[in-house]
Amino acid sequence: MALPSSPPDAAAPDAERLLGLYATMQRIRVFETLADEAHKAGQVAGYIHLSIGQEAIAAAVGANLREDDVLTSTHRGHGHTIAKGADPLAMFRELCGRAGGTCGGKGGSMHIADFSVGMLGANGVVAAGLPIAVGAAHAIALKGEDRIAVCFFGDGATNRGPFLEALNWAAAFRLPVLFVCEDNGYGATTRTGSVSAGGGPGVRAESLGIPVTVVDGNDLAAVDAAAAALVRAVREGGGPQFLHARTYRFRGHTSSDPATYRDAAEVQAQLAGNDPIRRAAATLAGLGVTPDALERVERHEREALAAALATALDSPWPDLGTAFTDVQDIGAPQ
Amino acid sequence: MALPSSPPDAAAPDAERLLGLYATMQRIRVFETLADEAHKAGQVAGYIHLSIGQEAIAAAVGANLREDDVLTSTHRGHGHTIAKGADPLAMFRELCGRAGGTCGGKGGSMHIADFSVGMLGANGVVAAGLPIAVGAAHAIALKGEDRIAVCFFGDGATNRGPFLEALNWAAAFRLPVLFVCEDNGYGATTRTGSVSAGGGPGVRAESLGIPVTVVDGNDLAAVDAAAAALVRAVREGGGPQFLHARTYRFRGHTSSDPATYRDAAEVQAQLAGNDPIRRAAATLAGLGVTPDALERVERHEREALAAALATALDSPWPDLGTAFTDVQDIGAPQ
Amino acid sequence: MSRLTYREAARLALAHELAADPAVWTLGEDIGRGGVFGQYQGLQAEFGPTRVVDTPISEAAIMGGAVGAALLGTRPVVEMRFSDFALCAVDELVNQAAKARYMFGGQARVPLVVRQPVGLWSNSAAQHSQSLESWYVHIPGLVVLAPATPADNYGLLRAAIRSDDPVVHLEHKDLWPAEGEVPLDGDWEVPIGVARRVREGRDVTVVTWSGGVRIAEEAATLAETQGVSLDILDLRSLWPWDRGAVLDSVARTGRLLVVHEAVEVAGFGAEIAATVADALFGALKAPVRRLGAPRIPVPYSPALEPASRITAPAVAAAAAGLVSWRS
Amino acid sequence: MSRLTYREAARLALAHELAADPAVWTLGEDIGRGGVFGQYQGLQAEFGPTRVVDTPISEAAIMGGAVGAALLGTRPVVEMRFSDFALCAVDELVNQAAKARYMFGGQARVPLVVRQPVGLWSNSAAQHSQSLESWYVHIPGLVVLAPATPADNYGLLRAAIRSDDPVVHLEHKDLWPAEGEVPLDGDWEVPIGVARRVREGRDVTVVTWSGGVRIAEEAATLAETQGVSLDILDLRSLWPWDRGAVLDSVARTGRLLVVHEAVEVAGFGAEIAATVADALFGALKAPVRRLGAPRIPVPYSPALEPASRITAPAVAAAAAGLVSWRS
Ligand SMILES: Cc1ncc(C[n+]2csc(CCOP(=O)(O)OP(=O)(O)O)c2C)c(N)n1
Ligand SMILES: Cc1ncc(C[n+]2csc(CCOP(=O)(O)OP(=O)(O)O)c2C)c(N)n1
Ligand SMILES: [Mg+2]
Ligand SMILES: [Mg+2]
Repeated sequence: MALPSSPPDAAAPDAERLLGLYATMQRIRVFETLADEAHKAGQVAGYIHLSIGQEAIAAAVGANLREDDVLTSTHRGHGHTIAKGADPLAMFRELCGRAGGTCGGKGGSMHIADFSVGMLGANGVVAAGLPIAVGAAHAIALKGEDRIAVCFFGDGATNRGPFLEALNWAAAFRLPVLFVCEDNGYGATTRTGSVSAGGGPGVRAESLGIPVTVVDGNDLAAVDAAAAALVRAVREGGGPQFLHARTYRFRGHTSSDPATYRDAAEVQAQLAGNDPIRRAAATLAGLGVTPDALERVERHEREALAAALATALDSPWPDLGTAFTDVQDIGAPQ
Repeated sequence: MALPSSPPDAAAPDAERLLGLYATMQRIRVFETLADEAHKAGQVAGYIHLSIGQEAIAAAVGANLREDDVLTSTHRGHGHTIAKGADPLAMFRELCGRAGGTCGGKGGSMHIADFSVGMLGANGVVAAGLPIAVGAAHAIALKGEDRIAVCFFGDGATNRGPFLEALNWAAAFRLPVLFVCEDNGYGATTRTGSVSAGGGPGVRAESLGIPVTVVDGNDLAAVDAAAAALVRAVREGGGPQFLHARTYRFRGHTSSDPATYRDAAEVQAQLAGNDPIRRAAATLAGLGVTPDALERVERHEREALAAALATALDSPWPDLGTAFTDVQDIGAPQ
Repeated sequence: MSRLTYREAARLALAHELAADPAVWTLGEDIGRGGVFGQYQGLQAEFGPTRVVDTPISEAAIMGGAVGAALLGTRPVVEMRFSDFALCAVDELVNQAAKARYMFGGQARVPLVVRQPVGLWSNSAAQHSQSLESWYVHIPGLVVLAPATPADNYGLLRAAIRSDDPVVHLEHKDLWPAEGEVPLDGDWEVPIGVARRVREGRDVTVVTWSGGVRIAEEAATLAETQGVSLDILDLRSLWPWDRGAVLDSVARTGRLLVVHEAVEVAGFGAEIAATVADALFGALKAPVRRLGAPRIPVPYSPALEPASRITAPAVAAAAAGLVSWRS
Repeated sequence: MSRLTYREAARLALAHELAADPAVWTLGEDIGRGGVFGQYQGLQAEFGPTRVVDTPISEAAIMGGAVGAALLGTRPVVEMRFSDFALCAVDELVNQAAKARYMFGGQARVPLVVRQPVGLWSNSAAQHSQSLESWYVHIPGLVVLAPATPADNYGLLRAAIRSDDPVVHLEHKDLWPAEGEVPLDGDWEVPIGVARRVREGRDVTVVTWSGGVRIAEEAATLAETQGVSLDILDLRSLWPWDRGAVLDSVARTGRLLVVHEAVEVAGFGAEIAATVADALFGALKAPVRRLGAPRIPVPYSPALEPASRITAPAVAAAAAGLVSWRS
């Protein structure tokens, strides 16, 4: 993860910086598009949850973190993992269940993790990452480090009890944790608003004593600026912060979900006008970046990732014996 | 539970009504004082949690409920049970583990319940009563009844996840449930404020879309007026309401806890100036009730409850065979 | 008789109980859209959103709320989506649902059913594959069911909904598309606590349930070729379990193999093995054996997941080992 | 050697690890005031409120937070107050703590200890009396300990804190005041997975742990008067458990009785019974028997609670029954 030389400014975005984030978004989009195809082709097993349409949040938050900062993620974790700096080849290997996968093929998409870059794991249980991130922040505080923990979660997760317990804990102990709510309006097939009361994630966070920033999560420069300010505030010891980022998921809940429960017009409008990549491209064009330059970025990611996937699919399967390792030291299975 | 003929009014309290509530408070205080002595004498086993100092809330909320309304309680549930109209003799039998106890001696103080008056149970698990009350309200709504559910819980319980899940649920489904937070400032030996962030129980409830009323929980007439208004609102179908009642527990967390963790001056000040019974007595005196009349009420409760405890202690033990009944119909133990 | 899938059988069982008893309702995440596996398809359209209730992602409130609703005489059927997520509602199930009737001295019952899809399916890895039946069997107050066929899922789910006890109903995710004949007439249900004889055999009794049944059937075919004949019992109901049927069979064969997909260590197979080895001590021709998963979390990779699977060849080999057993 | 209570031994074990390793810290409700049973007395004064942390009543965050803190290399010791309240944090323990190392392919470890006081104590009824060790033994990734003596509580708690695996440490509430000799020298710890021979005997092996040990000892005295000699093993460690020691003893006595306070059905006794009956098939003089609680929630009344208790006379009678066993 390259650190920005100067803090971003939403009002006057820096073209070079933004182009870097744009590349991260493309990397996520291309990675997931390929993963989706590979899943449909039976090369990736299990469930996969795509964050296509939500890439700006991961890219911008990730760009404001140091490598030694840590994050916890959700079932929809590819973007966070890429943005934190994980190697896409190791990620593809993980999705394909191959040796050399980030988790040796034991986790798959839903449990992808790369501790070498501080990515502490996707999670198959909604909201489970919240207390884990807070605990990580507690450890950071105990050790007196200046790292921070970031916790990504969805709007649906704000209806689970651990949301309250984790946020209260973080605020009560003034821990260095940034909560990032990726609010795509849905929890699986259910419109979150139809089963949620009150003023939404931000209001809940505020009631637990955590300052809230609301941002258009598909506006790359805006998320970047907000994340920069919040990461700085958290790192300076001001306690937890909460970023409520509105976004939209362009695909189904899982890669096998046609998402017919969503209004076609709603989806169309989002696809047409709210693609974070196209919006960022427009911003970059306004800053003088040529279509060619953008095209080069995209092509680079396409080529690199297609090669990575091919390598992953060429990689050996893990040895069956590894199924029995890393369970525990004492009382391990034979 | 006799229903009030006219709704109470805090500004102009009705002496007769208040005297009735005063009697309930005395019944609770005397019941618990005797229970405490019996516990210390080894006649009551297990743990007991006394609500001495908090009686006004139970008495006033209970007086605004119909017999077919239901409530869930906490580990500190004697007052709620009495105020809902349970028979103190059956309660003493329960505490003493005797036949004829409300739960046949299987529950004890921490699981006291009297379904015949809609008291759905104390609970040994903090915050566990919240979803249960909400589920009861959900059943009431499904059946189209005009009963309501009331849910008592402490300030400490607002840090557990089920608080969020239950309140969100109640508001999302607009259920007929009144939440009553008995805020005595402590969860066991810990000052709740020291481990809680944000603006407190009411602010949390509001963030979940539930209207909040704050009341001095040791002001009998004030709680009565607030409860009357909220019970009416809930019964009329307006969805959940939240009563945040500030109070103080005069005793330790359990009957065996000397509560030395509290500042002596704080306790003294509360005992001296904030006894809900003495405050109600003063109000009643102002309304022209004679010391004699108050004294008669107290004496009546003392005599009746002393007799009830004596009868309970004279009651037979349950048959050992009952330990094996009421587990389940299918696959019951031999 | 109709030929139905396990999924459709479960759907109809619930539909029939919803139609028969206004106190029955069902709640869970996304069930209005049919549920994760389509087992609720069309029910919301048929019975309305107040009886087929889409909930927030709030497992504790779903389960705890069902307890309160059951205490008030309704009969909630709770969907947990994956049995793994029921771990977010254990206090509500174990400390509340299972104990309320007893703690309150029989003043109330808790007639709820909690549906927990279990088992290995589609490489879903460690947090979406668990089978924890032995946990629930250990908890007083709970009935535990684990149907393996469409007929049993239909008949047991109906029985569960009609029961006044809290029931943990474990449906195997790999079985949703499995087909079979289901008697849909009238009030037919499967009695809780009665095992089903899947296959008659001479040499080794195999006791299993849920996803284990198909594997045992396959194993029987393999074993047959080696001259070993398996007597297969599908327990269907884990608490209560059909001790009589198991003992009868083992008394005849003299050999018992218990097969389950759950982790073998402290799995429910241990209870059956311990019970039978005790009751038939001296009458057995070989030790009672168990075959379950190794004590590892379920790995994701298609290359690794087999490590967590019990297989027909392994069952057949274990059975053959019992037949040729010499101390 | 010092004469200490089980409580004081545990307190000192934690104090010694807090002193020895700055990565160790402890968290739970009210532990700053000494904890519910005084087992944390004075630790906050000694090590400060950032290493002996009073938490909100948030079991899920306590456990889930400990997972995150452990992933970052600290060694949290988590207090659950009563094992029953750990049911509010099962996802965090079972889906997260136990599986993280495996799911993430060994990238990280989860060196946490979760202390869960178990067992019948002071008529605390159905929600404050459970012993659910068999649940945790069933979960891959977890180590499970259940000390019965001050020395073992000291030595196992130290070993648990030093272990890189998540450990469920079950302390029996009735044992807090029990006294015994404890070697406090240096780094002494009790090796995990090794049983303790409590008493040598000829006729019947009794395998037990936690609160069962005292009962077994009493039973041995009773049995002696009837000419039956008990060989008592205290497992101490339930996962891993000392199969070798158990098989050695049973090979000698030819008889095994497993005794535990938890519900017998699907209790951990079933695992031991099934294992031994299999491994020593043909070498046993009598069936392997188990003695545990009936499948009922724990009732409150002093007149009823005995129904849930295993007793020395019952153990002695069961042992005598094995000696006189004829098919
Ligand atoms: C505790 C739990 N309940 C339910 C699920 C099933 N589930 C997986 S993702 C999901 C929706 C989550 O919605 P949200 O938090 O908004 O995240 P999004 O999928 O929109 O990114 C659900 C219900 C789960 N994994 N864990
Ligand atoms: C889930 C759970 N955690 C912890 C406890 C132990 N405990 C019993 S009462 C109590 C304090 C509760 O505080 P509060 O909710 O304010 O109620 P109060 O005792 O003040 O009436 C605690 C921590 C419990 N019973 N259940
Ligand atoms: Mg969402
Ligand atoms: Mg309190």
